[in-house]
Amino acid sequence: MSITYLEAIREAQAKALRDDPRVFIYGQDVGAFGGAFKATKGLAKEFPGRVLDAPIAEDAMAGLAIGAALEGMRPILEMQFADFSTVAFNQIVNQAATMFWRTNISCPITVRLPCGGTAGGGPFHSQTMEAIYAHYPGLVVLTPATVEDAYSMLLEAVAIDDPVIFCEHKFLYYHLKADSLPTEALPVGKARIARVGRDLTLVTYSAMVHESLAAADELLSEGWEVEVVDLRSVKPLDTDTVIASVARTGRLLCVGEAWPWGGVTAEVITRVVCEGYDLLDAPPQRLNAKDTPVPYHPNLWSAHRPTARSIAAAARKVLQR
Amino acid sequence: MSITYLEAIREAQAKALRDDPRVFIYGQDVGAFGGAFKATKGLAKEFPGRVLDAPIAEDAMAGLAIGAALEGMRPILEMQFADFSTVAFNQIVNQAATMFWRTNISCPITVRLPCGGTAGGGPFHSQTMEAIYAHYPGLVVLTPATVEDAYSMLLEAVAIDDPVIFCEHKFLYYHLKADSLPTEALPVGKARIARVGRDLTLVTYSAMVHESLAAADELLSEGWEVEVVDLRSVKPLDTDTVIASVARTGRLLCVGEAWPWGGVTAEVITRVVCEGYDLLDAPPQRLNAKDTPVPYHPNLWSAHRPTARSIAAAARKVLQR
Amino acid sequence: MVQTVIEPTSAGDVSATRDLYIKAYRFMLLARVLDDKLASLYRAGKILGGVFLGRGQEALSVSIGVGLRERDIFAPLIRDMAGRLAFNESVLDAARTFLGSSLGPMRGRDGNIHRGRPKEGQLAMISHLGAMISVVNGGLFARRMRGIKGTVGVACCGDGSTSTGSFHEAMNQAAIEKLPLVMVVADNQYAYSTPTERQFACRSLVDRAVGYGIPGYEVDGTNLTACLNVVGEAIARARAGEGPQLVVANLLRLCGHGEHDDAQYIEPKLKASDLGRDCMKLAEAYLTQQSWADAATLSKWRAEAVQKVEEATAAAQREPGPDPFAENYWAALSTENLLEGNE
Amino acid sequence: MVQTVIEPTSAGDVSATRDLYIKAYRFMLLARVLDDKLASLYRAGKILGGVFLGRGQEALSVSIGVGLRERDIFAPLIRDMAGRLAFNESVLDAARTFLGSSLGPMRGRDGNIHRGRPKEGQLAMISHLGAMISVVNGGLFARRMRGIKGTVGVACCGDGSTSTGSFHEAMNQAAIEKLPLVMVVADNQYAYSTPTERQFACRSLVDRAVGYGIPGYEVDGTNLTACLNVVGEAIARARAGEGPQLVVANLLRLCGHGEHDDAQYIEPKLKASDLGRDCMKLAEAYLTQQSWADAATLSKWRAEAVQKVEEATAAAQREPGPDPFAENYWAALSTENLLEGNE
Ligand SMILES: Cc1ncc(C[n+]2csc(CCOP(=O)(O)OP(=O)(O)O)c2C)c(N)n1
Ligand SMILES: Cc1ncc(C[n+]2csc(CCOP(=O)(O)OP(=O)(O)O)c2C)c(N)n1
Ligand SMILES: [Mg+2]
Ligand SMILES: [Mg+2]
Repeated sequence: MSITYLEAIREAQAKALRDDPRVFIYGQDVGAFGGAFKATKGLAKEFPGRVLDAPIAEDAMAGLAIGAALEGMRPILEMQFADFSTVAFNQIVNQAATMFWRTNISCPITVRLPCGGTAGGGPFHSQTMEAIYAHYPGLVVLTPATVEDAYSMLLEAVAIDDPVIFCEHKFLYYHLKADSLPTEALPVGKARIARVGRDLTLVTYSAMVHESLAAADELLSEGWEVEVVDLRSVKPLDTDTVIASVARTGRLLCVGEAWPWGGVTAEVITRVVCEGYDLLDAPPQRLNAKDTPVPYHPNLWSAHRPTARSIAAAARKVLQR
Repeated sequence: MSITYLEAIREAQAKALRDDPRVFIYGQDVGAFGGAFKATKGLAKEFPGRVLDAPIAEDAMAGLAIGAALEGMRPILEMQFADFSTVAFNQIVNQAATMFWRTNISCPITVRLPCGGTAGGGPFHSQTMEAIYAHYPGLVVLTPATVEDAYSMLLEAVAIDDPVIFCEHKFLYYHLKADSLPTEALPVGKARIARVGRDLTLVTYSAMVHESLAAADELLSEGWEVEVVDLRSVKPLDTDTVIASVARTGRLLCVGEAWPWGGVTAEVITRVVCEGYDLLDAPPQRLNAKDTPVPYHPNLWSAHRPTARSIAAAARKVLQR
Repeated sequence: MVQTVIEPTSAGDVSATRDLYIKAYRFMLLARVLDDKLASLYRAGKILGGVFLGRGQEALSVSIGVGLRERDIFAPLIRDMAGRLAFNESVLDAARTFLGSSLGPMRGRDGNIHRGRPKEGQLAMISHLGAMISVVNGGLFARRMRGIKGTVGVACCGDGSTSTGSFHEAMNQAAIEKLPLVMVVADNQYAYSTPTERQFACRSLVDRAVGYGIPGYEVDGTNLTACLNVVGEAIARARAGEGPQLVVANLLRLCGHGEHDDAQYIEPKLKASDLGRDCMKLAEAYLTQQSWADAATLSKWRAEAVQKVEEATAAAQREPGPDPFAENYWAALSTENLLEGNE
Repeated sequence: MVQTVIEPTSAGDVSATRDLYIKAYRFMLLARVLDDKLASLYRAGKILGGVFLGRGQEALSVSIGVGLRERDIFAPLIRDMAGRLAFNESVLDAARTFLGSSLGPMRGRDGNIHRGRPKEGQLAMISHLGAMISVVNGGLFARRMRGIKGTVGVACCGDGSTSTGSFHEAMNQAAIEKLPLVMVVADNQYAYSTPTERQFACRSLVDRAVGYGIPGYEVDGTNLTACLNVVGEAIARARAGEGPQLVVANLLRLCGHGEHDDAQYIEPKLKASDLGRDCMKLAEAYLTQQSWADAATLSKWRAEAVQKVEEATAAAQREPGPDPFAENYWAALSTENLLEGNE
């Protein structure tokens, strides 16, 4: 048996619907059609009345989920693409995220955001919005990089009493496969050492974990042992695991697919230098997408986002200091 | 004569309307009423047909400004509070910000955001959104801290060919006064050394400049000379001036009124450690608002945001390392 | 499908009608007295943040409050003191929130008009206009999924708020889902300083109903009987499963947008028109005319309202404000182990 | 104010009517041939990103293109190949964008349906549905401020897009400002897989017009004559200063949402109904019936369209894609001195 990242997301939703009567799914085309990416395939049939097509109204979609959560439900909201969540932005950051702090009533919604670049996706079907949501208090922001995490973290997202922004990466949907679904998992809030190494700590998340692992392979052939830390969740961010790794390697490179200004990479570097300054033997560095919209054409796209190659090049610079 | 920060904003708009027929102002209650804060007082009368009340429709307000900009106009959009720009978020970050890159046609809109905390403002009338907008490519994000900058930077904002997010701080509206309006000014993109010092570089912007200057006063009485850098614009961010200051002082504290995760403070620290690592004699630190919504009650509010006192305390920690 | 109800035909038991009218009037009165007190506290510098009053809108607002039942959902807006009190809010909740007591429902975190008790069906509005309507939809949607029947939800807004995308998305959503939502629009002729001709171009906002495929009703918002009837019937129809209902009331705000605003922009012509009548005075005249209350009774009721308000505001003023060091105010998540250390 | 036009009365000069019809038909044909070519290139793996076709919607779309004049503004959506071509787009622009040529108007930065030339009045849509309408308003608003008269703007969208808050805000804005906006809604019965009963609950989307206080017209979107008349008249009224106009066309998308979609969800009953008729076939029958074209002429026109499309797609395929090292692609601002160094 083999299961993809996308299937894991479907299976997690099926299990959540099966195990918890409070769960329902709401999103454009998620019903009989099974969603633009088929992440809810078959679920409307299996769980009648609990997987519902929404109108093209992301603000009201989020509002409805919030209102239902206040009544004790556990809605899963599918945005057709992460990019369209800008329309629901106000409800997410001002209504859902402030609810518990203002009223002492928790607001357990899970917002699934199909994120990230794919060849030909272009400026409005490629965005990664984790930094935007992580900036706001009151949200949990998850960025699973593996099939196992896609599954276990989505289940955990539904169980968490707070609003969760679940950033699933479209590039991994079909590419990434595992043999089976996990039965246990690291909890949300813990980073994972995806690869052990002693020369450099490479902190990353989501699809960039795989580019980074490939870069680490390349660097190994040059004699460098790179430790790759998969953050898994960017808020909360597991600073302890990152700093412990930097303590071992003395060097830090952060890689993110998002834009540089105020991104995950800036946040991680800031935490490390503020809290673990003396552990560093060389200046930390970051590598991000270029500071322009995400290009449509693959020639441009592959120069826009970090790749194994550009990550290896950035790592070499850190290593050679 | 004495002129407030708010009056400077009004005067800049009057001058822009007077000097450039392409300029118009659009926003809720900006017409005969002169705006919720009176930043457009008298302008509708002085410039008939060019200062227009908008319906409560921030998305369409921004869309209209963008469309007019494409036709060669120079719209100034007033959001009644920065917090409400979340409703216009999609038009700003996906339509205005991507326009030039996608079509090669510039989109010169100025979005005025009355930002920041005041006592009793609460969660939805106090937000500072500079980090959110700065994350997106294609936007210029200005954060004037002085009467002079409020005036000269707003005029420059209107003249800039790209979309500008003009973060004016409500706390400064009436408090801050100058003797006269400036006739010349630093250009956008250049930070200002607001106070010279040799022991610590304190990088900040907007209302926090004044808290930081007060903290510097306090620290001077203890014998520390703190250099205060007013960023003025957070995107572009004048890394050179900041690094040059750190080169002189060896120490860095960044202060921002926004939330910590991915804020201006994280971006500044990241740039300094990535580009000027060896200049630091001690770990840099940041001080931000607490990671919750902005509280309504002044008891909570003054514990939520950085103040001269908490800034001085944070500075002492950096100085004593 | 658009109906215009000017003067309702009041059928049924006269004494029930009278009792309801009196109950509604007394909540209007309590709201007016409380609003007036808040205004004077504001002028005395005792209140932080804005004070927004429902003066002139009590008849409409109270009709919602008396029409709702315990398990219903209510999303009041800034001018709904009367509706809040009539639904289930205590004077003390209001007083505490405006006066920054840490014992109020918002515990000093949020203020004034943003107060609410969502667990008791009273949503705590965010400022962004239009944003609460789909939240009401969500509550109703959840109840339907859970098999809870017979509850309704009322969302309020002003003329200006109907211009928001949120309003539209939520109205359409309610219509598609046939939710028991009653949308009550108080067309008070202005959104802050902006007159309706800069806000919409249709004859009346009730004309929006047909575009959502739902019934719409127009009512004279200065007339308590009309409001009780039209709002009451809309709630009854929603409760009976007839789907969303739109009620648009015509009236005038008899105060500034907030107490900081002298509202000089309001047209004298409007003030002098029928729209400018004070629903309180009309209700008092009606009470007297029907011999449901005489001047002495009205005075007694007022004195009782004043006493309640004085007691609550005095109590709230004696209560402590929040102490940021005594309590953990800095947790934005309910899941403690997911909190990050604060700066 | 809502009018339903099924079969227009065609007045005026018959030869002008014929010429317009033929012109429109030939652009429809060109669009259909180009769409078909793009579909086959997509299946051959030559196109990156999505291919969304206007099949079945050409009569409506082309009516916009032939109704507009050079200085007008047009915000096409994903199914508007016919309207684009008839307005001012070259086949080469379309081909280049779909085929990733760096010589296309988007220079490889954005793809396919997002192409546009704003300076020539053809806006380059962003994906977010509803977002272009207020941008058209802005263009019209600017022209009015600048004293430019007699231009109109047309914005297009589907049934699903009318549920967006952006649609509502922009429609209301246009109505308040009395802008010469013509909003053309193609109700093709589905938004992706979602049928209209999950999208709105009014009888027809034209019922929204009254709520904005603007005229609304319903038209049979499969009938070119009807479309030319109704869209043409709406444009004329807007141009004459009568303010915004809403046109809702009833039709069926005769293809998948995109070429990746087999559209199995479309009800066979709808396909078999009048809505499911192919506007191209109806137009051809009409041309023949009116003796405006015989079979040979129709073949010739098709051959000419095929040749244009083949030439353009062949040319675009020979052109280079963008070279990220040869040009500065990484400047998101036009103000060079405000650019920050890229990572
Ligand atoms: C999205 C949004 N934009 C702007 C505001 C600022 N604002 C607060 S109240 C108000 C006027 C509201 O007018 P209306 O809906 O008619 O209600 P009324 O005050 O007349 O009762 C405005 C513009 C807001 N709260 N939310
Ligand atoms: C705000 C937003 N939400 C979701 C989408 C994803 N999306 C693209 S096309 C589409 C369906 C559009 O339906 P309709 O408006 O009826 O146009 P049609 O495709 O039928 O021509 C959806 C949901 C989007 N582009 N924008
Ligand atoms: Mg109003
Ligand atoms: Mg459609």
